[in-house]
Amino acid sequence: MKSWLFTSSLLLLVLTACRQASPHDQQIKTLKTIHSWAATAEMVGEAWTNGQIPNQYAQQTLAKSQAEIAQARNEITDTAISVQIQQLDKVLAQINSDIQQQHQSAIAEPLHQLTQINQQLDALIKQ
Amino acid sequence: MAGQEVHLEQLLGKRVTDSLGQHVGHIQEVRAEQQEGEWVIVEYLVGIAAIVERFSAWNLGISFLRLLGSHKLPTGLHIPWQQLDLSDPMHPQLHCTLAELKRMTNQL
Amino acid sequence: MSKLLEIALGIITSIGGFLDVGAIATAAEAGSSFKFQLIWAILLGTVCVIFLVEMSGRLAAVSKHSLASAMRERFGFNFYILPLVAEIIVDFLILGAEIGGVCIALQLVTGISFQWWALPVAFTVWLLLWKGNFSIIENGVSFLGLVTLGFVVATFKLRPDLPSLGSGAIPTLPQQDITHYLFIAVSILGALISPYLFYFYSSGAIEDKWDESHLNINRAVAGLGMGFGSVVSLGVLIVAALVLNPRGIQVDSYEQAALILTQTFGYWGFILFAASLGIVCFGAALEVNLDTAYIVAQAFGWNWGENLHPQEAARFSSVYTIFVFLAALLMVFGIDPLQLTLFSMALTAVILPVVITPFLVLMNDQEYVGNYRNGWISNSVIIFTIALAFVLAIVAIPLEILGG
Amino acid sequence: MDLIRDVLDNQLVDRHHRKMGKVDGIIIELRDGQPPRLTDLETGATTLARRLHPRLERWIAALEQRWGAKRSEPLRIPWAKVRQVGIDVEVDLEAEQTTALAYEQWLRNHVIRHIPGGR
Repeated sequence: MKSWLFTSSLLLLVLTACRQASPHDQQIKTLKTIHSWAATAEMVGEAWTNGQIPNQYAQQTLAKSQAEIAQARNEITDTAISVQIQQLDKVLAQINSDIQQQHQSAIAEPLHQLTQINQQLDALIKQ
Repeated sequence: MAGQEVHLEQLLGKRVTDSLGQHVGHIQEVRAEQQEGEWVIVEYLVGIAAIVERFSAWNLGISFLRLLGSHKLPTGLHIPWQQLDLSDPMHPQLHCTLAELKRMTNQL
Repeated sequence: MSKLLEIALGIITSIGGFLDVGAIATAAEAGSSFKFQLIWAILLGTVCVIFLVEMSGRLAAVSKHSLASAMRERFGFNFYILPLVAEIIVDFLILGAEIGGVCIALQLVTGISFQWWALPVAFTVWLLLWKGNFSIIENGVSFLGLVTLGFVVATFKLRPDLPSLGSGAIPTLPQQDITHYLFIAVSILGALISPYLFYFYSSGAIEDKWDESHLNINRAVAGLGMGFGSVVSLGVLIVAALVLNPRGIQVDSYEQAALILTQTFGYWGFILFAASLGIVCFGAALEVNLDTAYIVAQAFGWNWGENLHPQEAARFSSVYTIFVFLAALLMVFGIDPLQLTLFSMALTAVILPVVITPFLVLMNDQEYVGNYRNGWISNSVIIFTIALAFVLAIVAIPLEILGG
Repeated sequence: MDLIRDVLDNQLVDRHHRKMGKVDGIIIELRDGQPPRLTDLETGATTLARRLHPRLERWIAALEQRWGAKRSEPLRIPWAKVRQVGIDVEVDLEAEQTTALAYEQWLRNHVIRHIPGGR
């Protein structure tokens, strides 16, 4: 029993050690999370424009995206990227308020900006 | 000892020692028979083989052992009721030695 | 009832039994994060589950004893207490997750936060169990479950690239995110090979008074029913891979998964997703709750049965009454349903060895299954699944701690 | 007959095949010069708890004395009442008349009947 415990704790230790990801990997992981939520917001924006989803859901999901991105932003150390993500946050807030006010036409512009930011994020991840 | 009441379920898994204090095995099964209109205990089964028997998984157990390349099959020990002293149910003890028991019951 | 009808009903039911919050969540997560690379896990899980479900049905049909009772009688209570306690804990978390799935579906449609729905949903589950009988639970809800075929239709409409689908059937490791990949693989297998299904299915066979003449039905239902369920799971994975993965969306929350059908079906796609999630999870919540009452009652030899009036099986009906409201509290406290789902699926993988190993003994026991003992193929599948389960259990614990 | 395999922990049913718990314990009587005799079967939560841990038995007993049907002593069934031992153990009794169902009856009368639809 004791030896079993020993072996498994050793295994656990090794696995934890393996997962000590480099700062670069950690950064990529965070960027992926941000990108994932930004892309979600983009898809929500598009679907809302096409009348494919209810208003309430669109607003809730955008708010959730903002919250998740804000949380991930704290882990970003690179200032250039940090500035970009602030920009992203503004765009999301704009989209959310457009949806709240049912501005079908006004949403196209921030949505276009969001698409561009997403492309930049994608490029950053794939670097 | 006469008239003493014992909880059989408490015996399950108890370690049996022989008259010299040597380890015999753990009780895994108890066999009863009907004699003159009442049910009485005839023997206690001890050891790994007794577990296999308890799960009535003999066929499976045997084929598994063959697979592992074993030709000698474990039989486990059958202890006749006369040979087991249960006056202290927490520490069942043989009235004889392990060697005597094996000779007596012609096992192994 | 004609045999054909019985088979058809059984198949539909087992699609419902196969699909639950875990199957949908893990498939969506797998597809969005790793494209087709985890298809093999669904296929492997399906084969194992078909064999094990067939066995639990056969055991019940021949011996007239459910899996839980048989385990307790053969292995003794001191052993059975292990799988019993483990299963109650896992059932508790899964039931919370299933209730969460229904609540999320309602939140998607109404916009009212899922936490508010938890108690009303729990009450509805309880009311159906309290008032209904086994065939209502079994057939009524599962017919509604046919809406999940929408995922299969979407798959065809999206025209996936067949060779790359095929390559997903062979296990390979990704270049990055290996821990996350393994965590999802373990969760998929945990979601598909779920012990509650075996306990529930064998108890159900007894509720339906199966005997030897039902063995063919049992085989058809296990094979085709689980097979169809698996096709729907694959559909979820493929659609998520085709719709979400190219955009870089990884499903970390149900809100994201809700988008997977809008591209194909528009507004109705959104509704279809919510309906599928809600119905599947509601059906599974009924089953998991009932399952817990089954295994507790069978552990102690109490009178049990969904076809009995609550007062004929007072302790049995008390168990499901208390259990469902306790599990709903998980949602009331606002635990994230998707994270809870993934966690409980991985935990299921940990308890699998102790649940599956007894199959090997029981399914070869002359006294229980008589002439219908396992052949070498079935025994090999059990041994393989036990080995797989051990590996999963060992892998799952560190992954769980590291959070995948 | 293998007592651990065929009797202990098996389903206990009454003469109408109504489930009345499981065999939690078997009591034997030691005799001088004669094989031990099977005297009773036992069914009850305290007997079961004792097998897991002696402390658990005390807890269960204390719990049972305080709440519900207030019965903590297990039911003993003389071996003479045992009709048949198959996968189930059938005894020549009327389940409802014994204390084996004390908690079932208590729940039925005090809780289940008071919930709408439970009657």
